[in-house]
Amino acid sequence: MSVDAILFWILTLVVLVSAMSVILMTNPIYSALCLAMTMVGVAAIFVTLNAYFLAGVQLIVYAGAVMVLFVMVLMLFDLKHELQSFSRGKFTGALKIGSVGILAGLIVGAVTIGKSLTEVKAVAENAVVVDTTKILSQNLFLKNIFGFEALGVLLLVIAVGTVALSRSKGGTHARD
Amino acid sequence: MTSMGTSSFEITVNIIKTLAVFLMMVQAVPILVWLERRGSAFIQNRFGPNRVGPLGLVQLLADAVKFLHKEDFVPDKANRFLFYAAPVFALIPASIAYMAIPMSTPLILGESRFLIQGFEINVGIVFILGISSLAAYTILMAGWGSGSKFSLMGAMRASAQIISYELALGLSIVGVIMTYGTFNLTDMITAQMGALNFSGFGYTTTISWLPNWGIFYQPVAAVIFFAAAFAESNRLPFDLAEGEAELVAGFHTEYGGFKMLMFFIGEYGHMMIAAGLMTTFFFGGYLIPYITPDDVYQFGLNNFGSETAAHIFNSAVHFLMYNVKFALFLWIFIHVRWTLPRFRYDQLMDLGWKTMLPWALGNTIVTSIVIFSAAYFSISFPPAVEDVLKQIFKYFTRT
Amino acid sequence: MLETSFLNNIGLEHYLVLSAVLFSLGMAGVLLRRNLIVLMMSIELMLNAINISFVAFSKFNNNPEGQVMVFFVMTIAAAEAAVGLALAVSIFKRFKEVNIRFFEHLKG
Amino acid sequence: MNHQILIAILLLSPVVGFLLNGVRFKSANYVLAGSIATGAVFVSFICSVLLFLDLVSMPAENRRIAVEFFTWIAVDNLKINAGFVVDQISSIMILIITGVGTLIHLFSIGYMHHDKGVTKYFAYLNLFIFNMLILVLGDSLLTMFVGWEGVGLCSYLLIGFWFSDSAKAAAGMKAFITNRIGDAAFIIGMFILFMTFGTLNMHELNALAPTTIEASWLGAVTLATLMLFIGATGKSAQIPLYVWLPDAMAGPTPVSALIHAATMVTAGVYMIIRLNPLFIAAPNTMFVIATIGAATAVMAAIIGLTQYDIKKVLAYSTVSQLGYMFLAVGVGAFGAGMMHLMTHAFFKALMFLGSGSVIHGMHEEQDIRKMGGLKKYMPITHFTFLMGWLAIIGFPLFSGFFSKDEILWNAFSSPRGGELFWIAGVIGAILTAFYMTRLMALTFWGKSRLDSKVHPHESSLIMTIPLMILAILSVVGGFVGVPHVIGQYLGHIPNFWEQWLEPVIRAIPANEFVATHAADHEGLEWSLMGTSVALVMISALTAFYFYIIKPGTSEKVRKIFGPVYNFVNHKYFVDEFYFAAVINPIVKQSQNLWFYVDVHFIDKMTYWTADIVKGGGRVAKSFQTGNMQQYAMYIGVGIVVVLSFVLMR
Repeated sequence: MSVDAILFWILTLVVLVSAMSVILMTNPIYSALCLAMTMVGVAAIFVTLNAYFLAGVQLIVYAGAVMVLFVMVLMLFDLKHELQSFSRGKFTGALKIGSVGILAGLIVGAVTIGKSLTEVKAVAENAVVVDTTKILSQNLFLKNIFGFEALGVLLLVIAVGTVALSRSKGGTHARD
Repeated sequence: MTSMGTSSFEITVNIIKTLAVFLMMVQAVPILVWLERRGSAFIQNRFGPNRVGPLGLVQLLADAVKFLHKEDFVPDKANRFLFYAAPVFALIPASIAYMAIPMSTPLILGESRFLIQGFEINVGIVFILGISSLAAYTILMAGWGSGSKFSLMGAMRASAQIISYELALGLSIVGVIMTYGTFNLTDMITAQMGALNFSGFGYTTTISWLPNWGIFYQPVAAVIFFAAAFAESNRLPFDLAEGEAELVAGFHTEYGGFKMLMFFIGEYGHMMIAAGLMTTFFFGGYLIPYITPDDVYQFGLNNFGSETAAHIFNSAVHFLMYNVKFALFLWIFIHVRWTLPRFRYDQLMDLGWKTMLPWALGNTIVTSIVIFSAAYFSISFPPAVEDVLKQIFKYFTRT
Repeated sequence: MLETSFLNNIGLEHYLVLSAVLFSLGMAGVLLRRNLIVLMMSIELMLNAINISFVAFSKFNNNPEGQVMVFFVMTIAAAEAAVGLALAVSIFKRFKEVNIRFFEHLKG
Repeated sequence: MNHQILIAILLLSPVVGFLLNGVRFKSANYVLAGSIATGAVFVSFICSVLLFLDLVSMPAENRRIAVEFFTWIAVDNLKINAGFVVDQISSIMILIITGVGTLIHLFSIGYMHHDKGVTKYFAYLNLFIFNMLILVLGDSLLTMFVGWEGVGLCSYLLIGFWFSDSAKAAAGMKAFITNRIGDAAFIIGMFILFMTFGTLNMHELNALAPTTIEASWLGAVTLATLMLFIGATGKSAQIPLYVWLPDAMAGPTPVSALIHAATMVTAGVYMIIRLNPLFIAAPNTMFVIATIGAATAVMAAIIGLTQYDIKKVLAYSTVSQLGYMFLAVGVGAFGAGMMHLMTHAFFKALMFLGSGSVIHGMHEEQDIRKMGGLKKYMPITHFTFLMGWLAIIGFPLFSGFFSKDEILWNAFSSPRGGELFWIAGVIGAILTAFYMTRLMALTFWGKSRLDSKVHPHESSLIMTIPLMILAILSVVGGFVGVPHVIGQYLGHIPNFWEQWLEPVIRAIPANEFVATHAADHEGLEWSLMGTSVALVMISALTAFYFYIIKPGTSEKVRKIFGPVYNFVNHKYFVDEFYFAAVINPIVKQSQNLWFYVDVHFIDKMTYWTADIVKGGGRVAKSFQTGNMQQYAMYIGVGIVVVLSFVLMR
């Protein structure tokens, strides 16, 4: 087995196990920490796909900021093990698990059986792309500039909205 | 995974090198602790540890033995898993991130080329930022896992502080990245070679008595970066997380013995990353002012005769230079700790969000505008004015 | 004889299958878990799964658009997490609970 | 300055005034409100003058400033621009509107200062000015119609300004509804024109208007112009839709002066003059217009003889004078009609403002039987009113004389005119002279019949200055259009008016012209003028005799003509007739429609629909459990089903 293959399988194992733990852990803090682990794993997978910049961003944004927020909020709530951490209802439960399973099976089946992917492979073998960061930035700022700007506006709106949502009386800057 | 080398020799050396860098980092900690204690004593007009060994240097060894012998204590309400996991995790981000910082010119031995750094990553800055942002988890794990109010408070404060200052930190670096036009740390250092020369608007001016360091291009970014680095590593004046007057000792209140020491190592590790990045971004990295690596190599070749020896000499000299700069910044860290008082929490947040973030943003905008206009517009002065300018700036030329 | 070539030749399918499984895990979390914050984490999981397939396609199709999409998805996910957590905090302040069964009186 | 900017300022200045006053409509600061409003209109006036001067400096054949701001409507081949035109006709109109408007605004500051809603009042007035400007400047019929409706709205708002009095509110509604009838016809007229010519732009319409006359009553142009004329009868208070104007006197007196004498009511005349090539092509319409105008002139004047309310007299006088204008345009004397429009604006605004001054001084007393001898209390008001009186009865060399004489001469001599029109005009003039003299006599002259409690006083300077300016205009205003026959003896004053309007007024086709009166043109004109002036003088003297020299005479005359007097005093029972013949049956049928169609059919159908939707909703409601995860499950199951369908295919 090549180094790449070993790396892929290790990362897959890490990602899947930690993702499984996310939904199986009854303590939400462990869930969150496992999710952070998943994020780091996904970042590593990005590295194996030559997307270095995205891997860094994944680390900074997801693992470094979003998940820290999750963990902070959970710790602030100080939630212990939950008694009813899974939804009840035998029929709906079966339906839910069934639909998820079938969905996964369908996608996996479609991917492995699908023929059109062979053409894609041919493209990948011809292409030698080392530094995707520059291409990514050119694509982002030249071709998708409108989307980029729209996202900026979205973030601004979100920032204002979040502050408005979580603003409460008191705090370090209360005047009255 | 070609970065690990192509032949078994290279792979072996690279693995050893990685380990060496890690151990170097860990071993620097006791020295820093000694420095901190002696330095604080010097500042406060005391003696500090001076009994064990020369200048008290062996005090560290004694301390280490003492730490190992301490009782392995877990509070009753603590979450045992997290309580134990936190100090171990504290080491990881700092050490991994530090490995991305180049410390000398690549060492060339025959066919092989070894980087004097843990590993080279093309997007070095992003990588370091990403990895060091993981440090917030260890703090949160420690704080929550201790099952103590003070610990939790300290952890909340610390992680909020880290997240807040990460913004200013990241934004201040954007200006640097734009100036050098690369994410790669080695490329950045190479770009700082030679004498300071500004070029743009169709002119070039060279100031031969100054090195071409980033601090002259991005002074605002340097100040913001350095200040935010203090906050990132939870050092005074930003060590709100462990404000003794309020929180006993913050997130590591319940820790003692070797586990405590590991947090220490983590903190010093962050300091080292900050010092290393300061050196790399703004002070020419391992480069020696006025001298290029080629000069050093030629000097080595002339004096030692053998190419290999010249290469080793070259790398060693630059490694030394790097360490001089690096130590200087570490000393500034320590000096600041013992001279400045602690901020209040709201002052801290105000400084982060209302002062440093806007300045960093402004710096980014101004930098981008200047870079763009310098590259795309050219100004032409009348000949008379040009002469006067040439008198003022000796190496003012039209390109 | 056991066919082992799929272990060695990592191709697009591998990443896609990984993505699919990760997505299904996230979906199972959304469907089954009752903690509001865990629900949001599961959604993040699903988004990450999608990101993997985007990047994989981007690499194997040699087309940077996929990475741009990931960039957008990340931004939106971060924004969504921020708002969701702010909501969760205000809900927690009001009900002292983040279990989803407390919100069943949202029905019409 | 750029014409576009100038016109924008001209139009928007009153809007700014309206907004400024409108947002602070509860304020009772009359000085500030009045200053804003008057200033706004004055700015417009300055713009008008600048535009007029620009127009004068242009060569005569293309004096036309057309600007387009944006495309308002573009549907298929209907393209309406927000375009405005300043030409010979509209420049005169904007000068009148903004000039007289400024004076009336100024007057209002004094007149309304004790009113609580003074800011609202000024806001409405500014809005009116804006709409009136849109009406006269609009380059298409639709733009004009916007202003047409806008002034209708403002008229409604201002008539019912003191809406807490139900009679006044009802007067406002009457004006509005009566106008609606005319507006409906106006819209139909627009439809016909658009169908026929494919455009509503007035410049293009005038260019497309057939040069040959249309003899049929059912021709497109005839029908369209008839419809437009019905619209004009609504706005300009002609038979049969004149009934609203006397009631409109319920509004504040400056409003009557501005809207119901000087500007809005002349919109119909303006519209006809604007579209004169179209009307010329339809001689049947012209005949109807002239007939209706003449009938209105006489009939309204007769009613005016019997009224005792000072404003009602002036209102019927206005209706009568408007009849004159329609008579003028009906016989093809568009220039004369336009001139009478202008002089009438001067002297009728003057008289309304004068009456406002009287009412103000008499503490809201409007009945002339309780006045008399006011001359010594209100010298300035009396003097200015006197000027207005001389102008309206057509005393030689006063402004009304020139315009009225021009109309009468044209009524007699024009190819579309005739002796009967002339006779009707002269009768109207005689009656006008009589009732105006009566008004003067009962109000200002003779013995005082005042209540002992009433202490009349002269109005403040802010009210009398507009009176004086308007008096001067009433005296000299006629000299812009001195007829050739008189002008040649007055040092050859050229007829500026005709020269000015000549390029935009189409001549009546020559083949129609019958050279009957051409032979002794000058002598005939002199003799007709002399006849009418003499008759007017006699009439005025008779009135003087009736009401001053022998005050009892009028009573005797009234006794003799008892039933007739009663008939006239009740305005020929037109209002009652309208109620019995039109309004009440419509109300009754509407009630039936409401009960049988609306309640028993439409409402029930909607209830059934609502019940069905409700039942469906109740079923669908059961899916909405409030459990978010169940919704997510629906999505998941849906995806699975769709995906398996796609993949298994």
